[in-house]
Amino acid sequence: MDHSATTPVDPLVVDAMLPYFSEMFGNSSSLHSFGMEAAEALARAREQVAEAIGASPEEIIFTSGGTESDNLAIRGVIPHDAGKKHIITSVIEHPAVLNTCAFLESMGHDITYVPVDADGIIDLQELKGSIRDDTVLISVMHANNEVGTIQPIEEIAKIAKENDIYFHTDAVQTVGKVPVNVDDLGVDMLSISSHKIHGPKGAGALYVRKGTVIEPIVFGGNHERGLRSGTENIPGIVGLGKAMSLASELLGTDAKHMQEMRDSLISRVFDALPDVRLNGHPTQRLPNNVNLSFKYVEGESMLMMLDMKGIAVSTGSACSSKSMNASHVLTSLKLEDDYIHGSLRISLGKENTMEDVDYVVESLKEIVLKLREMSPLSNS
Amino acid sequence: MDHSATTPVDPLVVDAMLPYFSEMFGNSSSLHSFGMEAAEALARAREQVAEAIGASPEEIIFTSGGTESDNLAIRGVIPHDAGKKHIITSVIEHPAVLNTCAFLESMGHDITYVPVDADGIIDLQELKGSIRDDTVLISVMHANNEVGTIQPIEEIAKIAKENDIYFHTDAVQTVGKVPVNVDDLGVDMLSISSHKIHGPKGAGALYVRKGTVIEPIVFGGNHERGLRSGTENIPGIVGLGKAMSLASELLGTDAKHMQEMRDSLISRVFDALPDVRLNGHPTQRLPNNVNLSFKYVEGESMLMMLDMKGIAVSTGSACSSKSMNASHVLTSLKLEDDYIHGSLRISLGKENTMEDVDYVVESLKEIVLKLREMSPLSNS
Amino acid sequence: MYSKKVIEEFSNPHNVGVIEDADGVGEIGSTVDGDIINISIKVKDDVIEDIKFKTFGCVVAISTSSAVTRLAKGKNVDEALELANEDVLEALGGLPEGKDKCSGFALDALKLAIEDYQEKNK
Ligand SMILES: Cc1ncc(COP(=O)(O)O)c(C=O)c1O
Ligand SMILES: Cc1ncc(COP(=O)(O)O)c(C=O)c1O
Ligand code: FES
Ligand code: FES
Repeated sequence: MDHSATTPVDPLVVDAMLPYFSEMFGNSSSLHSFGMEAAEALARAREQVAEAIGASPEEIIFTSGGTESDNLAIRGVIPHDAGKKHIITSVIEHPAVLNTCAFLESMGHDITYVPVDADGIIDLQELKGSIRDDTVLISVMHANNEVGTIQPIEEIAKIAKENDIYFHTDAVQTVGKVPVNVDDLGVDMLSISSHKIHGPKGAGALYVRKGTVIEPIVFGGNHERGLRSGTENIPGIVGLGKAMSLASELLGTDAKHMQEMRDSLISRVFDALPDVRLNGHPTQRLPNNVNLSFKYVEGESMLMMLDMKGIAVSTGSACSSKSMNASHVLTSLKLEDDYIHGSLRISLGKENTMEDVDYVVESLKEIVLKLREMSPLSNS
Repeated sequence: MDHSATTPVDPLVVDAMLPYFSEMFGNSSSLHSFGMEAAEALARAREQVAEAIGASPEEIIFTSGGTESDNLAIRGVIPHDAGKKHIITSVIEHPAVLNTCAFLESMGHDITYVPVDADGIIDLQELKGSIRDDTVLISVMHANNEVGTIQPIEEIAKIAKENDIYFHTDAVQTVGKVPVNVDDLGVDMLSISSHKIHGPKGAGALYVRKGTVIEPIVFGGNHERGLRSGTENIPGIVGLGKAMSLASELLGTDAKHMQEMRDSLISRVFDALPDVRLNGHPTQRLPNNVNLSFKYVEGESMLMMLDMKGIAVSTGSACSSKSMNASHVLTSLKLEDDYIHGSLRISLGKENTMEDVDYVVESLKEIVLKLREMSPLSNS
Repeated sequence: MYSKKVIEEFSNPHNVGVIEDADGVGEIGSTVDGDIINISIKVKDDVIEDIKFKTFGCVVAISTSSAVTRLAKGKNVDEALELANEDVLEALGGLPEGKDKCSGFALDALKLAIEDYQEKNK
């Protein structure tokens, strides 16, 4: 139930990868036949990824994961010898985007962090208003990893296009869950992470639209058209390719199944318990994301009790020495104090069933009641 | 016979990795038990890598491979807000080092590329002489990937220490082939690549001696003590850990076996063919590296004919539109024109046998004679 | 990366050697900047009766040398002079990117050989 953090690798994906550890272990840069097999595998995976998102193979750059893809997209558009540039992003991005922006800020560039509304939707007026002559990039995530809110990417793309600004979206959470087509979305760059879609960890991709000029952030033997040096992780990339194929093939069925579980879970928790709040947008949300806040209880305690029942979830409300810190996402949604410390993210996977949902609802009810009984805030 | 390019993954390593794709697929940053399993696996791999090179676990940063390790070491020591700095390296480094240095040069920093002698050994007097007040780093590879020459790392370390300069070595080619102990070598940073030592592609490590202050080059969720963000490639890292353990356990036997094959191969080729030259140092060389130049013939043609006989090798003599280009390493050794276009690198693996050596010698003899017959340069 | 035809031509090159009493010889290249291609021809009534090559060079240099000698053999010298890059590329099923211009070298050597013959027979 923590599928937004990571997913198990699909057995079909492992099967696809295995030969590339042993018999076909070549290096794609070598001239000889062992190397050819690797080069062919790389080409096939590139086609699979491209096809799944409606791109051309030459537009796919393989990386080590979603974090590196975000870094490459954002730092790639700022030539290191350029003067001061301006980038627009949102306050609820993943740390891979926010910390890359913070780094660029420390290098002397300007960043505007556009706020979101109470449901987590970016303020388009503010975004428009923040555009400057030296704005080179808008980076807004497709869906948020904590509260699941899906952004109006097409509209942002239109604004970017009108103003001749590159547009990057972090689609790490949406691939395999909602349709992701680079032309429909209108993006210039798009980040993908393999381990979020039943592929292996250590692989990712960045889509870079033809004509988008970016610079590398890792230097060496000029792999990936010079944009990402380093011997390619062939088994990992083969796994990512297979996972992308499976994800787009099964998208309709999987998303419907997850959404049914999601909606059932939400409505049954609301039926079972008072003082609950759904975080994120009620409808514009990931089909597998449930993010709830429970009054009077604290996130880590719920997490631990659920864990003891074999249920893995995550919380944006972490208690660390001396202070209870809510995540930057929850803080941006301006949750009332009552709710901010008791958040839980339950992220469903395609392999979950309605029985799992039953079990989670039952367990949650028991745990929240138990914790509320202990809480001085609750009058139960 | 191209084990310096890449190696097949050891079956024991694959076995160690497999559970982390499926049952134990957690994300080490998660708080729940699935996350703990991942965190424990990570800790174990860190111990294995540390132990193999005589370091402490906290001194190991996991990366996506050798290229990224080199990038992190070199760019890590230059704070982005520092003024102009000076770095010393050698002319025969891997592109991961040379192109990172070229990038830093384009950013306004100074780089000195110290030359090597005819055997590929760095000129220590030149190195000493190039030290400046603003020199922050010396980066010299442990052994060269093309010609196999092993550098006097201990002596360079002494010079670096005396002058209070950080010292990084790229040990991608030496781990598992010669003893690599960070204290004996006296290095502050050391790069490791998993796929060169029968581990999986997509994993690597950088040793960073306690007290060495470096900055990250990839930003995000602050994994690896903030020095390398991005969800860790747990199966890959587990594989690297296992491969390092195996490599150091079997180092004595494997190196002896490879060296016997190496020496037999070299002497038998010299017996079988005239006009042959051994590139690199005759004794200070990797136990598995054979780099030969054959007069009157061209590298790629030999490579292709060997490939058709099922023998994979590599060449530093590549012919591309309009010009025959020798690699920067061969060029640095100042080979005569006669020899520079006909180089071959044969890099042995522990799984090769003396029968393989027989077959290579026979095949080489046949191929070189055939090509020499076609060559206008030879009078045969 | 190489077509089957290239590999086949490279593994079993045609017309390797030097014609001792050649009517024309053409050689291009040097060891400094790379490939050396030597083509010698035997001509009777302006028809190339025999042709041989010796090449120091890469897979492309050797396979294009062989293909050019095959294409030129039996042709009238004027026809042979009209052979173009495209003919060589077609005979070899194409060449990889970055090497597709190299079919010209062997043709240049052939042209030099024919010019040498024409010079001698003015
Ligand atoms: C929205 C989002 N972006 C980026 C990342 C980082 O991707 P990775 O874990 O592959 O480094 C994650 C996952 O952690 C994510 O949820
Ligand atoms: C000496 C040396 N350094 C660095 C690298 C790069 O390592 P990786 O292939 O893991 O990116 C290699 C291998 O290509 C190498 O031989
Ligand atoms: S971390 Fe929660 S009380 Fe200290
Ligand atoms: S002749 Fe060798 S690449 Fe052109």
